[in-house]
Amino acid sequence: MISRRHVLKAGTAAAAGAALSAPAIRGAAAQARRETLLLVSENPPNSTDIHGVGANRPAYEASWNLYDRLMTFGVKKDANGVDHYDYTRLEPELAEEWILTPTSVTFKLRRDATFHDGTPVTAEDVKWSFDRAVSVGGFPTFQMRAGSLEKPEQFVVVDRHTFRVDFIRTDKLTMPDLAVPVPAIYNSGLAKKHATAADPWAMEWLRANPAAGGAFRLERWVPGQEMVFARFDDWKSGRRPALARVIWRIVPQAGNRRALLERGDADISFDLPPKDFQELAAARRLKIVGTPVENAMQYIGMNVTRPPFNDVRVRRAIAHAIPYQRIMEQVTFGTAVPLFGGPAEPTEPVWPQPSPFVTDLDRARALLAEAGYPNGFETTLSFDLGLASLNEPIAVLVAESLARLGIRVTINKIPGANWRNELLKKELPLITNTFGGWLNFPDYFFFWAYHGQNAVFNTMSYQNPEMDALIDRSRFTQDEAEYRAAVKGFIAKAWEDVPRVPLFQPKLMVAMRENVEGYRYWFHRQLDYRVLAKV
Amino acid sequence: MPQPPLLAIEHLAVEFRTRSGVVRALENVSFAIARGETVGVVGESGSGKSVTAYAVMRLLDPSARVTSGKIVFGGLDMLAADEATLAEMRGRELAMIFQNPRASLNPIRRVGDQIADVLRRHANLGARAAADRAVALLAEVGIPDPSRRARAYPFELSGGMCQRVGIAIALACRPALLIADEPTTGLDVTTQATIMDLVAELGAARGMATMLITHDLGLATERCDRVVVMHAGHVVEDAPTEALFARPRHPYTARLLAATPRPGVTLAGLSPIPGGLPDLRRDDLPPCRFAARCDRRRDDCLAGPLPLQIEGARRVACRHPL
Amino acid sequence: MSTLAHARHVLAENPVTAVAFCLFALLVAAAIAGPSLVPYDPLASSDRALAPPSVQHWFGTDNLGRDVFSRVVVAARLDLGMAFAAMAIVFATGTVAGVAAGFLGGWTDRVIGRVTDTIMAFPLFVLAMGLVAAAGNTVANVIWATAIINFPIYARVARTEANIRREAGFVEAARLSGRGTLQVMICEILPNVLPIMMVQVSLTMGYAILNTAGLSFIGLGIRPPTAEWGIMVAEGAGYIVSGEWWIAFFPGLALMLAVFTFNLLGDGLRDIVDPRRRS
Amino acid sequence: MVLGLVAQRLAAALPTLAGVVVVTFLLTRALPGDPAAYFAGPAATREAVEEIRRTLGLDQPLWLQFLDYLGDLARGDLGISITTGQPVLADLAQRLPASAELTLLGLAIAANFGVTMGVVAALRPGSWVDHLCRMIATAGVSLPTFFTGLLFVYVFYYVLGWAPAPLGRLDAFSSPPPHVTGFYLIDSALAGDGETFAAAAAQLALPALTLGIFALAPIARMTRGAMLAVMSSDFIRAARASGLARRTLVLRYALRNALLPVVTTLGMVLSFLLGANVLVEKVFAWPGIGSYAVEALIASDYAPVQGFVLTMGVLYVTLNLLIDLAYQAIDPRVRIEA
Repeated sequence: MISRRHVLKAGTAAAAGAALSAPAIRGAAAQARRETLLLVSENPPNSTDIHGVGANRPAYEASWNLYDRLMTFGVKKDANGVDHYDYTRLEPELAEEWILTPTSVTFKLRRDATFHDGTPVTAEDVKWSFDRAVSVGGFPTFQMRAGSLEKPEQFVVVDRHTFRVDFIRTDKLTMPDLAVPVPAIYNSGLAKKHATAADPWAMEWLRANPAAGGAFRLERWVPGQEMVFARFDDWKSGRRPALARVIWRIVPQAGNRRALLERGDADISFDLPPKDFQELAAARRLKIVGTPVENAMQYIGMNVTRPPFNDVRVRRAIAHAIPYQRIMEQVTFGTAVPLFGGPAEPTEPVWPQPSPFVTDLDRARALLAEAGYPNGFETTLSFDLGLASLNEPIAVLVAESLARLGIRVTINKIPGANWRNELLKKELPLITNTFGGWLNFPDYFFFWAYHGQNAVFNTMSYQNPEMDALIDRSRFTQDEAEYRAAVKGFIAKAWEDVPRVPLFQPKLMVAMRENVEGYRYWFHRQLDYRVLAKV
Repeated sequence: MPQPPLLAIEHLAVEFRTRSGVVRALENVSFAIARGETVGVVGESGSGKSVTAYAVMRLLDPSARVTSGKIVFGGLDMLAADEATLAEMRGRELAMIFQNPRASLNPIRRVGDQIADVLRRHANLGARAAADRAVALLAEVGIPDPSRRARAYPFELSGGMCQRVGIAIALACRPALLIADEPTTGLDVTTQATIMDLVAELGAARGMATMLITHDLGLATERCDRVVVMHAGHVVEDAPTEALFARPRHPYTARLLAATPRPGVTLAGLSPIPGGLPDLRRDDLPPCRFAARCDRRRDDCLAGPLPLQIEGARRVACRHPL
Repeated sequence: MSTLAHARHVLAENPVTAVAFCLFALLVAAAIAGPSLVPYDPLASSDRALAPPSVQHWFGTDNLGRDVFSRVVVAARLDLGMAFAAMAIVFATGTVAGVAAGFLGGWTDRVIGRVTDTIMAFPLFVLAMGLVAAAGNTVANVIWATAIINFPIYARVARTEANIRREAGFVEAARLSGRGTLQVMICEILPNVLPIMMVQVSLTMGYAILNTAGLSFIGLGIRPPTAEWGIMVAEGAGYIVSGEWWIAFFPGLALMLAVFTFNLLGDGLRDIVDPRRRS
Repeated sequence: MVLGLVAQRLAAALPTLAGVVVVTFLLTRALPGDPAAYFAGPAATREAVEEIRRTLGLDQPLWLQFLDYLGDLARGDLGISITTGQPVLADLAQRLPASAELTLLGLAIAANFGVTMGVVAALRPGSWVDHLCRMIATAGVSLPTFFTGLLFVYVFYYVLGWAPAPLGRLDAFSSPPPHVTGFYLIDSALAGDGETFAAAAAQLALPALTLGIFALAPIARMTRGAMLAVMSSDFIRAARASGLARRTLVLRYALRNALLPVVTTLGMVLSFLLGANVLVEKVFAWPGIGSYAVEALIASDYAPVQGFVLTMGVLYVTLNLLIDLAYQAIDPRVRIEA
């Protein structure tokens, strides 16, 4: 709990370091300044509780740094030497070790681990936290179910520091699913004190008051403006973080964020427009890191249930009418991996991979004529207003290119709240959107985006029994060869039916000052303060 | 006259540049006022009497130009004086009261304070002293319960009361000359008399000269030692009141007298003056601007500049005076 | 003195208003003839993106390689059109409501008074955003939003002007000569109030265009890829720090010129129309 | 007597506030976004959305929701903001001072420069000074606030480095002064903390200037018009005739009278500024109620939008009351006759 003493102590420390613009930075302030990281970003977190109703992606960042999980992923170096999480290796965090059997996994918890308020961490807390995750509904419950973690009965307290999870089916996603942000460990004693009859899981209270034991604790939160984290010195679940304090400031204007970085008033920022990253790479005293976002792509989706997109020839025509090269140059500015112009048939069971389509207006015109639309048709191209800086130029270029085929496109910007609503209704004929799965498996992506269960991410309402069969076989087969054949099979099906046209694989771009070390790329695309340092 | 006059206006000419042409408001205006003398300046509205007054105070509208002439007041050439000197003299050496008394006072400031403002400016009195002096002045101009009234605002006082405040402001620093521009026109007859008595009484007590500007020849003859008659920017006659009243020499003065209600004359007995003032924007204005309306006009009236005949204390600008 | 002569006189005497009239003529010409005279297709992207002003592209090109000069000129028609449409609506409704409130008084006055107060009490910008967010960002909705925001200003001015003239002599005379209240209102009051409302139009035209620009800045403006000053400034604003100043500068300049002209025009019109100034 | 006016003014304001409450409720309900879907999260199934719709009470008929809303309002409960998770009342209480401090400072700047320019222009009508003042004032209002704001940030922060980083009310490393009024300048002055005062003032400079410039034109134009009228009035000529010094004449006599219409314009300008600073807050990352309402509106989060508009309604009414009182302080005619 943030006691007044903490705040005052922190307050005075901050005040001491406040002589930012004053020429002579006093010793203590300089030292505090070096151990404090200033992060600026566009969208504020709306909760510190990953299970909270409507918790947004920035809220995942808060939860990731405030709470512990049983396990975490290892680390490897990616192509250009940047730390990258390694989803093939699971490493201890709160659990020191675990025994995996075909039917269950048993975790041995650290004996000396405590929550921020000093109470020791027990298996009872883990049980309460997992029960909560599968019971509150919405996104957390759905994410747990993705790894076949569905019922409280699966979670058993063996003794004070031993916790077992019983499997209901063999699912290779279960173990990795235990290391994602959702199964965080809550201080159940503290949480239950603030639960009520109407709110048994203390959702209300835990939104702004973390009952956590992670590497950082919450010093101050001014919603929509600032979140300040302070290092939890008694943290036992990993190496002691180098940073003493992290200040997260919300600066809506991208131009201002860039100016702050260039003038050295901010240490790190991401979600800057692609063009800025290209130019900042040349700026002195700044480091730009770009990591392709695993299992994610920007695509043009077509609603296969609505004419004219129910005709595959029209969809192929659209795929050939996209100005791929100009989008790469004028929209992504080299901050993305192209996903077009690939081989006709998929050679590797890897996702995402380039589609066989290239810009070929004549071919497109021929296909349209063949489908019975020689002089085009009228339609709308919609996208999420929240991601307008990327989607709008794409929409404008696509619309202009389709116009050459006589397809008259009205561009439709939809505010965030309404965008999700429209996706649910699945009525939009043509959209440009981005989607990425946390767990880096092709079948995980296709399960959500192409499977007949018609989840909200299957924006094209594409239902094809053959595709479903291939996806299900790949999910549950134990045989490596059968898995590889199934994956290549459903990718070929995706090219053949082309309900959605891949454009590019986005890169998570991060700009930081030269003296910031230890950045690690995570699948949840948020910042891990625990590994950062300022030299 | 043995010693020099208090105010001497010699051949004054004033023009106004307006959107629709140049108005020759005054031409060859000359007359003088001795110390303690009360002179009436009479004429129809638009005859240039107010323009003359404002010229003396150097308060003409910015679009006005004094094209020729001199105004000497107490030995100082007013036209050549710089603004600082003028500001010193206004309110101290010469002062003015106006036709619409309430409109001439600051609507959102207590009357006592407005009087005190002038005292502190000219008589460099402290705030306290100025306030007391203001109350005394209010008493002097006959305002009952002056200490309470000093805190009143103009809209709380009657027209007559406001004019008394105006007079208090004007006479605060005992000026040598008071210019009264139609001071009683806006008031009812009874208040008119009391105000004129007040001005005369205070003026005499201070040896103050007064220039009374009015369109009412009757009022002028009743209150003034001498009368100057103006018509269309010209001084047509200047004579002691009795002489003028007994035997007007200029045809316009005679017509004016005939048109002014006098004791023993009925409404029917009054004869209006035919025609109107000439349009002063014309370039071809005749030397005698009354000619068009004068029933005694002769052929030579318009020949050459208008002669000014001096007969003892009288002057008349007419080739064939009555 | 005829109004024309007086107008000429005011223009001669007041150079600023004369300049305003010339600029206004220029803007109207751009709005009418613009689209046909422009060197490039304002919607055509090209691979010469983010090129600085040069001989081929006088105002440079934007992030999609579109010619900024062509877009600024073509946008004149949309921006001025929207501003005029909004002002026309609110000029009519505001004046009629104001005159009715001022002249009839009583209940009409109270009801219209409360309506204007309610709109005034609303934060102008949030009202416009709400309207556009609720009804979608079509051009018509932006016009309606701008019109509704400016309604109180017109209604208030019309009401005071009508109120002053209610007891005026000529109104009394008209009423005594047996003319119906409605007839008096339309034939006597309205003609007198109209010139003053005209001045109001030009003064609020500026705000109409700025409103649209503001809406675009938060993403609720006109749909892309249409060329409109507000959107161009809003999008270009992101490129100032990175050095491509011309993308936002020239539409901003055009916007400023238009609002500038309308404000000066308003002052000029007031001199011509306002009887008191006619001395 | 003043109490009489306050009561009368508030009574007149009730219908307006009622109007505001109704219109806000309808407007927010007309918003296209479906908060239930928004807060069910991207991967929610249809049942999950319905479930959240039920918890938010959005499935009931409209008029029932309106009655609930009125009930809450009576209890002063403005509901919970889903975007920030805090009670709206707390959000507004925390953010209102930020907006008020910025807007009032902007208005002070506009009033000072506006009145000065108006007076200078009126004293020499038609001169180059008059035209210059008119040009500057009109130029100020001709640019959208967000553009001027971004331009200032670019020039004064990015290029020249005079202004501090546009990071909101205080730079990252100084903490807010102990809360008394919520106005950082006042609170830090009360706490005698010069350093925070300077930091807060530096942060306020650019946004307040941006707002101020935008409000300059109406004030300058109104002052010029009023001064011209007053300067040509009889009592000014009478005052000149009594030889009053030019300073007294212009400032104490003429300007005091000219301020009357200017005060009413100030009222309108302030309510206009409160709306316009939404954009300035967005540019300068200012944690005001404007940006709060905008984000809530885009997320179709009803409670904050309703709370915000109601606050503005109340602010508008109090504002008019203050203007009337100010009017009385200046003009005795109104005070004594009312």
